[in-house]
Amino acid sequence: MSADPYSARVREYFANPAHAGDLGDAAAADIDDQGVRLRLTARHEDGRIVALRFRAWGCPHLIAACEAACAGYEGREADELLDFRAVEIMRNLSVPVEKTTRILVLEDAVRSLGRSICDSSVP
Amino acid sequence: MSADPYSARVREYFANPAHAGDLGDAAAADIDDQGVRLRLTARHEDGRIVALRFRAWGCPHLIAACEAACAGYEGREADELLDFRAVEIMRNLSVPVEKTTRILVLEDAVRSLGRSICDSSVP
Amino acid sequence: MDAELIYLDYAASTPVDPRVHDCMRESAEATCANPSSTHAAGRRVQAIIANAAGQLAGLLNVDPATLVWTSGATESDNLAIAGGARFRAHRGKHIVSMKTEHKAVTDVFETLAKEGYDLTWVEPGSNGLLDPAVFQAALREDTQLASIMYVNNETGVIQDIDALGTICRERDIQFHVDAAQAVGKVHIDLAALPVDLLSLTAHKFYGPKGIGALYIADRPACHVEPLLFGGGQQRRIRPGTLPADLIAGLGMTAEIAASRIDDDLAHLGTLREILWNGIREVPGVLVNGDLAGGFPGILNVSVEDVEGESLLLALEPLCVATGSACNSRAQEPSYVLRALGRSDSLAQSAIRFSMGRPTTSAEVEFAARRYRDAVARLRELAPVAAA
Amino acid sequence: MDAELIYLDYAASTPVDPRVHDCMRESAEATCANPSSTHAAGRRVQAIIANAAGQLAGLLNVDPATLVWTSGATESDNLAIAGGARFRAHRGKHIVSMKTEHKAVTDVFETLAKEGYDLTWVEPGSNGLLDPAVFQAALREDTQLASIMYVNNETGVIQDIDALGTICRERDIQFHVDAAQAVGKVHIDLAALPVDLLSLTAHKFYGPKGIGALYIADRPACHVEPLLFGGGQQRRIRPGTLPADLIAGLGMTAEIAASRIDDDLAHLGTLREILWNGIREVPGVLVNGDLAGGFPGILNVSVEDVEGESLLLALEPLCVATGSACNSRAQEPSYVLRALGRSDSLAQSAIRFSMGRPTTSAEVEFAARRYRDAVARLRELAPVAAA
Ligand SMILES: Cc1ncc(COP(=O)(O)O)c(C=O)c1O
Ligand SMILES: Cc1ncc(COP(=O)(O)O)c(C=O)c1O
Repeated sequence: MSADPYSARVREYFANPAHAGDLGDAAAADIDDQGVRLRLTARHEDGRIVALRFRAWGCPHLIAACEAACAGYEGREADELLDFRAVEIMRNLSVPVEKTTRILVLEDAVRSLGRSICDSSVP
Repeated sequence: MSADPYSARVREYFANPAHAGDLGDAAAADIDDQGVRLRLTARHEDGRIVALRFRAWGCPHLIAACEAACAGYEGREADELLDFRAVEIMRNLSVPVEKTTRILVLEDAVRSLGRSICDSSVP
Repeated sequence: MDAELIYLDYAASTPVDPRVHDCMRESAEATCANPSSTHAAGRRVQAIIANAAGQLAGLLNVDPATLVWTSGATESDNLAIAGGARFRAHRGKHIVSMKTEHKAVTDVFETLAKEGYDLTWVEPGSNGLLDPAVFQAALREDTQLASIMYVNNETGVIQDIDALGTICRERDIQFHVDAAQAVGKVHIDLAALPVDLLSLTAHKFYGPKGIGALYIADRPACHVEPLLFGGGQQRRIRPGTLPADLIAGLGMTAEIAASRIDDDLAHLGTLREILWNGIREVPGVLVNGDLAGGFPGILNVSVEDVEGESLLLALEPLCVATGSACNSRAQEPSYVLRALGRSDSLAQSAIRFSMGRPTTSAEVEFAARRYRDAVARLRELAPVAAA
Repeated sequence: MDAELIYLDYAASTPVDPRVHDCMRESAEATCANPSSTHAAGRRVQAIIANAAGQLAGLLNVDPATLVWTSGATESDNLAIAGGARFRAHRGKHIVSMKTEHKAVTDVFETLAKEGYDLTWVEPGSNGLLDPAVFQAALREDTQLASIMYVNNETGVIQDIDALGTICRERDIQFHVDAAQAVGKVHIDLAALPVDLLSLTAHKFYGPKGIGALYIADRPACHVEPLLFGGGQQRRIRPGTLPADLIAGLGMTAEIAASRIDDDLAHLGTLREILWNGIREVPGVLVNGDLAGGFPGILNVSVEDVEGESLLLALEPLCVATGSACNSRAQEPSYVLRALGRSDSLAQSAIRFSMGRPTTSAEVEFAARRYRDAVARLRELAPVAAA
């Protein structure tokens, strides 16, 4: 009852979303679902993600999760995006269970972005 | 609600019942009624009350009323006892109405004492 | 008091006036007796309670004997509505209230529905004001009780209690008014108003939490059945040891309020103007309620295309409310704002700023700036397509 | 505190411990927020309440989540009994209590009788103690709730809650205990006792008036329907803004009590012995209750052939009770003492001396002397025939 609904990480990511932004004509995933609107854009080279940005309309947990996801995948292989799991990020950020559906929207967006990069990389 | 149930006079008479006592073989009235027990005794000369004493088992208002009655009738004509009115003493002492029956027991006793003196005075 | 935070949630609760604290402590130190005791210490505490009843009665211009002490407005509302309706069950089973009432009213109505009462919810206009003609049209032969709040806790809108009460009185309908947000803040003269039952609570006007009162007009038709049973305190309407120190505190709270309603209103009016002027230019911002017809301590605004929960967090260190405090746990949009015709999305972006005696113009200026910045930042964060 | 008077009515109410006062004021000064608010100030007050719940839970050895805050033991008793019986209406309509319970229990039972519940009043022995075999014999297939108090408020007699509760548990009967006079005064370990519902109130053990709690055991069969409706506070069991400062006060009250129950009991035992030794020689004096099996803070005595109201006045400046404080307005003899078989006349002469932490041996010595003198004086005033 007396707990802060936002963990320290959520507060930190919400206050300083370093990966907020839009990379324009790079690979993108747009989702509007469950009262959440999301756009992820990525720049990639040889299957590796060079830059990852988000725009989001949603609650603080969603925004923080976007930031965490973007920060986490920069520099990694694009196909790793396909393994993104909402539960993991929820655990890391202490997102309450009643927000699961919203974070699943992010999961959809991340995986869809991963697929679009991998598909476009097919020679 | 916040009023003291006992007026200053009731408190004074209850604390100092100068006329408490028993004159023994003088004129007397004894009553046991309504949860009240009373004994009034009087000494009288030529129809005048020389001394009047009470004993009482009852609430503070009754005891104070007894004291007031005894003090009030000493020195007066015995037949005035017949006019004793409970309402008057209740007003003087600010006795709450729910105690009326008890004070009426005193009225009975005073009048009965008056009658017994007057009857005995008949030549 | 709430160091480092900027408290702008005075409609949720207010700080206890230091004089009220002192008064409660003095009462406690004068005697600890139970007011039901007949001994001298008991009479001492009875005098303290009688004095407090006089102070509260003075604020409302009523006879002290019309006041029943309760634990707060929730209990007062329950006692008035459930107790009042049950007392007059012979008169009819139709009861009327408004969609924008507090849960302490609407939930009691819903409970009465399960007991066979027939409910009508009248609808306010989009500014939150109830048109007396709309109210009147909802009444029936068998209407026996109506409950309409004085100052709305979310929007600050003030209903025309005089007109509504007059309609009720003509039809022998018990009229209950939830005045939790009004007592001590706006002038209420119950000698002149046709009100039968009125709920109030100390903590909304600089008194302690946990004490309130129900005014029950001294009219034969006007009475309530008790909800609690026990030692026959308060003429069997509400049992339990009277919390004398809290009652003394409520009395003092009322006395202080009586002396400064006009000053408070002027102060709040100035603050609201500063605040509104500071945010009115934000694109897509809208007032919920009615600035002209509302209590000046409350400014409730929605804004297009900003998510409410993120807005609230971005506003820190401001302590403000979304919807009412009592519903702030539920993440649904306020049912009160929905009843005013706001879309879900606008309703969930609503922020209730509520100001109080300690609020300064620097605080509301800061709040306005913070609001502008937060809206701008969140909009920047949102996908462009959404704009 | 009650200057010039000698307060011996601690069973009616107790003075607030200064540390409790300080704690309430500190809580109020830390934040005035509404605990239902989600903002930072709201969370601050939620932490205060959580801390207090921990303190009270520590005293009773329970999980803090089992505690529901109420306005006092009267409300707790109502919620437990009416709410508990209604919740289990399907289980049966037979409910059992004792003739010597507080009005906050007996009056709720009478109310339930009007709703079609079937009541049985079990009778204690002449010492006030309920024989578990008598209790057991009163139970039926359809008995669903029983309510037996812990420490009797008039006589101090302590019931065998363990034995009675065990009998209830074997039969799937909800067992409610009114512990208003017991909590913080005698050791209660709810982890070990078969109790389902337990009422308590702060003002009986050096806390503020107007705050209490109901313990609801965490068992599926154990639940209550609410009596009040409103914003969903306290899991919908009891709505209304939580009075955080009072709750903080109750928490501190519990913590202080936990640390000194044994010392308090020893102190009260000494005082009661002095008092009883000072009056036991008065001709015709009798103990109501049971010295050996009673809480030592209470000594209730009757005396033959002395009128009670006059005795009470003659005892001034002692502040003592006839019967219970809650009934002291009614001039009838205590129904509790009548239930123990006392004649009207003996019951109405009853004086309850109740002692507390601040009571000194000089005070009880004075009280004993005053009692002897008052009885002698009133006997002298009475007609000789009466003796
Ligand atoms: C309009 C209104 N009614 C009732 C209540 C409930 O009052 P309390 O917290 O005293 O139970 C509130 C505040 O919470 C309110 O704003
Ligand atoms: C045994 C008992 N139960 C219930 C109560 C009622 O408690 P409260 O005054 O907190 O409503 C009291 C005291 O008045 C009591 O002694």
